[in-house]
Amino acid sequence: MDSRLLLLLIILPLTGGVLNACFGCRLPRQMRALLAISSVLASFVLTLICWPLAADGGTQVTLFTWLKSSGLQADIGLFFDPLAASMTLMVTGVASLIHIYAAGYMEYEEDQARFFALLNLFVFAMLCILLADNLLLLFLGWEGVGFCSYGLIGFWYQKKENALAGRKAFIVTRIGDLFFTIALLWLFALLGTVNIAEINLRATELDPLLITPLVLLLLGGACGKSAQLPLMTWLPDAMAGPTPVSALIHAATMVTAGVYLLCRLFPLVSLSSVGMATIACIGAATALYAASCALEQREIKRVLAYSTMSQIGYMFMAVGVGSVAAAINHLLVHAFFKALLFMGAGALIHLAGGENDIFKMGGLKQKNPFLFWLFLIGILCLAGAPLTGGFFSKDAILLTAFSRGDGLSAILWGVGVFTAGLTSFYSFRLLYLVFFGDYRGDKSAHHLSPLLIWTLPLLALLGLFGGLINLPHFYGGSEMLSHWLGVAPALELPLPTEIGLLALMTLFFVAGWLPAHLFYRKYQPEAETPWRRFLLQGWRFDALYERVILQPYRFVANFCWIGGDKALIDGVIEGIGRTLLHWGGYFRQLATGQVSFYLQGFAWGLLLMLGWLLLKAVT
Amino acid sequence: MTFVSLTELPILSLILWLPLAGTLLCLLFRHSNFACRWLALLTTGAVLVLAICLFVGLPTAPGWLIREDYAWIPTFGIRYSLALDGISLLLVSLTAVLQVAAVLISWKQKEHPALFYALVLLLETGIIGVFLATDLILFYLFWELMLIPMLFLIGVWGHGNRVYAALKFFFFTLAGSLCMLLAIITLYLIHGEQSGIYSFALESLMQTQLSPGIEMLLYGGFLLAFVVKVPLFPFHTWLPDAHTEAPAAGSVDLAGLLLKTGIYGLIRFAFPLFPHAAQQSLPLLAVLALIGIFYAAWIAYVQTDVKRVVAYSSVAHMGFVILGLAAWNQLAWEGALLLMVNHGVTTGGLFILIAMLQDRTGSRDLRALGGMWKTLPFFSAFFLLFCLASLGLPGLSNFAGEILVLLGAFGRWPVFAALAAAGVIFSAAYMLRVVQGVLWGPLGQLCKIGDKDCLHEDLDRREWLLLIPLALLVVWLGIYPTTILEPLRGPISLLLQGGGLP
Amino acid sequence: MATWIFYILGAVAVIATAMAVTRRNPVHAVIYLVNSFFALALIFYLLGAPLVAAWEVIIYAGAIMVLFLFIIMMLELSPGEDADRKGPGPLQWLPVLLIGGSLLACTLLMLQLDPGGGQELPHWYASPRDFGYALFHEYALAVEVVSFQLLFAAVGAFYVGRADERKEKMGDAT
Amino acid sequence: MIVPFHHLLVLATLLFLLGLMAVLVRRNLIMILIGVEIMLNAAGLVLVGASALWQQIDGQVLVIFLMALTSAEVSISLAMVVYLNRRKKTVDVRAFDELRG
Repeated sequence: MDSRLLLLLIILPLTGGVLNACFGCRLPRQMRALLAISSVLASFVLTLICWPLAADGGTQVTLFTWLKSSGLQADIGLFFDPLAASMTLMVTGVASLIHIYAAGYMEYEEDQARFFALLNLFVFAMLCILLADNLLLLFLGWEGVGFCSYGLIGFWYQKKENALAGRKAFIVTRIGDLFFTIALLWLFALLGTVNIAEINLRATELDPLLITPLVLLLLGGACGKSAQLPLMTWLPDAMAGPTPVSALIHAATMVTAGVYLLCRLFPLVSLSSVGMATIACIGAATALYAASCALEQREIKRVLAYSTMSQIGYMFMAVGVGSVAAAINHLLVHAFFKALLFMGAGALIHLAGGENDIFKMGGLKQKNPFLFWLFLIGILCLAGAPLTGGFFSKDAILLTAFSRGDGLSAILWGVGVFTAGLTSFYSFRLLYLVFFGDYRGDKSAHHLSPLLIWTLPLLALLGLFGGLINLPHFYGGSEMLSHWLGVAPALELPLPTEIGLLALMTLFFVAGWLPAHLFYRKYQPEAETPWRRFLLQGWRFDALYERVILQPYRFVANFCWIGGDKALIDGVIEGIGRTLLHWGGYFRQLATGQVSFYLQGFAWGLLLMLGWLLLKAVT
Repeated sequence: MTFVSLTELPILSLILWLPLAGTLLCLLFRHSNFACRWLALLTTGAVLVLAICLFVGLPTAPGWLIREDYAWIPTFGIRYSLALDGISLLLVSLTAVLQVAAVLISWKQKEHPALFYALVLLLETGIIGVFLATDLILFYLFWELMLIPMLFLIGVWGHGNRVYAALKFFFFTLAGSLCMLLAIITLYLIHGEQSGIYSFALESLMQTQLSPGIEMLLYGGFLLAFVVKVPLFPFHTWLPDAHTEAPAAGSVDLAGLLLKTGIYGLIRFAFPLFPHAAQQSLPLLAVLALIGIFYAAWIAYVQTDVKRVVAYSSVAHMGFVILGLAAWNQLAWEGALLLMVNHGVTTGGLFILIAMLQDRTGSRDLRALGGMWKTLPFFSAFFLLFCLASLGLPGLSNFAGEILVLLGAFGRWPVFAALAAAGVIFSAAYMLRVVQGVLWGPLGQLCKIGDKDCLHEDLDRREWLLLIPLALLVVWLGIYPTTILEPLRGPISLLLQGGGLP
Repeated sequence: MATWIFYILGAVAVIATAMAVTRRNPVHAVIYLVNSFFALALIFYLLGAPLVAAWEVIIYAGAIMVLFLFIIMMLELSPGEDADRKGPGPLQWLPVLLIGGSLLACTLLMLQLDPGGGQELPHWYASPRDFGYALFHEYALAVEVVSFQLLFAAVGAFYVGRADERKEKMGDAT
Repeated sequence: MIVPFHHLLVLATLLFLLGLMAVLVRRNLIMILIGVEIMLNAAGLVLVGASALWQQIDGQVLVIFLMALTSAEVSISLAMVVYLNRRKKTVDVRAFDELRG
């Protein structure tokens, strides 16, 4: 098979995006959506066709040299290996479905061309991240998704908050990118290459002392993109974007890029135990933090956003405890069911007449029972109901943590299990508030395009049975994904322990479900307590950052401008000018304008000359 | 046109004096607005064609590609010597491109159009002369020739506080360049005493043996002239004022070209002439560049005038360029020169767009603007593109240069490079603030008169013609910078190997 | 004999000039100056330059001074409204006298130091014929230049006057 | 043998200084011009004396040129005095201080 087919993978969405961007406004309405959908769908089909290329260590292909200078060689080159292949398949697949969904969702939108152009460009950039064979191209994708996310969050730009949310997302993720950039610079300085395969290969050559800071820098980059502590504040606000965007970018693909980066560079990352521990801790902390915030959110999409953050925390934890397979498995399954949930949420919002607040929904089960069942599947996956995809993938992560056996892993495991309980609780809270009881809103339902429903079942199936991808031996599976990725399979635990853990997980699932059932099956208005507000506002991190970072930043900026530029530099220079002017004032008085005064000057000059001549004559 | 036929013509003189001929013709036909306008366009267009011919026709070899050398004032050893290598070629091409843009953007010039175009063309001669001259007196002549048209462009056709800005610009650069003149003459005398041959030629003067103290002093004179023009912190305060008050063409030329002459002077004259002093000054340059990156980015963040934001962003970008030069290796230098060209295109484009914005709304105030995407989608798309390029989005032009600079600088000063990378975040902060203020949000107050939107006209044909090539250039330089890096490679390695001149 | 005449004429010239310089009334000043010029003309004659002496009388005393008189009368600068009615005070005189005195002292000192000093002026006579011959042979070009100069002066004087009239006309018109 | 050349020079210097003082001290434009005339005459005296000393005609020729130039100068400067007088209704130089800084 011609490996150059791979290049089409990224070129197709790019072409779709560029065409839509440049000529979209001249195309007929349906053409815009069709163009976008077909380019992504073609990419998906192409991934399937190219699948065999990923086997046997992968395939490398180069389009042209992008940046070449002494020692530096960055190509527009792709590297298609099992890890990239599985991610690519997921991204193109989910993206295709979401594009189709979006065609329905944005049916009446005026500025469709912009939307689809950005969406296609996003897929292009995401594929660049996944397929890049060097860190610079990966960085291109990395920033590209950041920009597309910016454009799409602020898609409805006429509301100021939306555009501000987009900007926040861009800048916060860019803070993470800074760390990534530094890591990139450092790696190049140390190894003289930016090629990912080579870096992984030669990682052992590096001074072990340097690896930990490098890994931490990479982690910083990953944290920004994947909304992990402490760079997570942008994700909830990013829900200001259209729902397909949330589903695609802020649930299934972009936010998992951080996880992917760590997996991609796992040979390097795994060399630093401190780094790995930090990754795991950040993951666990974020998982817990986000789950706690999700408990009290009022907007349906924000609940899902916090849950995404929490689930990505699990993935980080998986990478941190050393299981790439578990991380990727959870990533894939999560992508399916979270896309399902977001798209379902989008449909629900349409159904509730554009209402976001779950306390003003309710009773939507009667309005569309089919949607309820689909959403239920998503919720079950999220909550980790036994035998769903989400259960298996999450279980694998906790199992790995548990099996490591050291103190830190035990704590991580404990946090993970507790968070699973919280997850179960807020998932069912959402379900009950939205679907049960009576309709509490005052808006009438919008028309629901069939596209909005019929893209969901496929995702539901994938989510439900996603566990099969990497089913452990314990359940009679064969750990397909681990083999495909070529990583070590999970450790075998003794049977009683396995059963005990399984029981514990189920217990926590039920322990989360029961209170939700009790409190939220019948809707009661909740009193607002400071504690609730604290969680609702995400532990007030926004306010904290505002005070600790933004205000000083603005202060320094103003100080530099008014104190530095205006007062100091201009002051000094204008001061010199004024001094000269002042002294000039004295000299100016010499210019009396009187002819005789000037002539007198002449005469004195004459006298001087004569005197000088005389002096010379005398001596 | 083949290479041979190129070298047979005195093509450097042609490209240099063509704009001046345009100036004279413009003054001759000063009564016809139409004639002047087309004359200016034709002249700049012809220069562009010549530059493209050179760019395509010349090989990418190190060393001088074309030289012209005639005696001019033999008594003082002053020669009329022009020479072109990869670096000058690139900058001359950039000049040619941006001057066409400058003429097109001031197409509707109403006040004294003939004089305006004449000055713009005169400026072009000055800038091209700076990029071509290898005799120090000739260089100085063009260096000052650049100053005067710019002074009048700002002072006569500028906005509000134009006289203050023009004088500030004038005095800053003049103070610097007078120091350089002193240094040139001292160097000339020292060299003459040593060798018995009094000459202002760069090649000869490079042979001068200088004691370290004297070398540092003379280098200081050159450095001051160049860093003021660049401008490096803390000599930058003329730039925001000049940019803000200058007419569109003036801003384009200032940002796109005049700032580059400073960098060019550094690498062509200051560094090769005083290699030891240059090496000693590198840490200072790097520190100032770094301060400039942060300082300018911070200040840009609190500006409300779009032009001021872009002006301060220029200071920050030039900080990157200087940082690259201070790193003193192939990678960083290639990056610095690439960034220089990229910055010329993107910032030039931004100033053009701001001029269009001001034409339509009469304001550049971020607080009063907003929601342009609704009314001017095409304009806004271009604006967004150029802003993104300016904030260093990979795949667009500035990124390629910035990352090369950072990669190169990290090899020498890891901490500085890491800090400079942080500057990229700040650039995102202020650029997005501009985008936010201009494109997004509800329609600004200024854009409405009563209940009616006062802007309906998106880009017209002239503006499309102007923006599309620039936008293509931005994308092209972002994804295939090899076009520029190839011709730069040889000359840069020559320069780095000890101030090498061919 | 000639020596005595020279000293007398010199004294007359200096005194007349001093009177001319110090007069408040310009008319008086001009008259004193004419005196001084006559004395000078005689000295010229004494020094063997009869033609120059004649022209001194004709041009200076005759033409230029009369021109001055005309102007004084035309502008009605009678002493009554002379700008110098109070006369320059000591503040103006003092530095000028100082300069004058110093210059004089310097000159005298220099003359004292002149090695070839004390050369006597010989009796000598330049006939108008010789004079004319030199003027129109060796200095023909200079004569042309000077005549042009005179022409330009005439044009200039005319222009200054005319521009003035035009301005006045404009003033009348408005 | 008339007088020593130095005596003539002293006479010329005296005349010149008197003219100079007139120029410096007087405020009346006419008087200043008169001072200039005196100085020019002093110069002419030196020229004639020098001509006699070396028995060369050139000095006298120069005096002729001097006179011609003086008449040109006077005609223009008097025209300007008239002009200035019309402008400010005075011939006091203190009134003409437009060059004052």
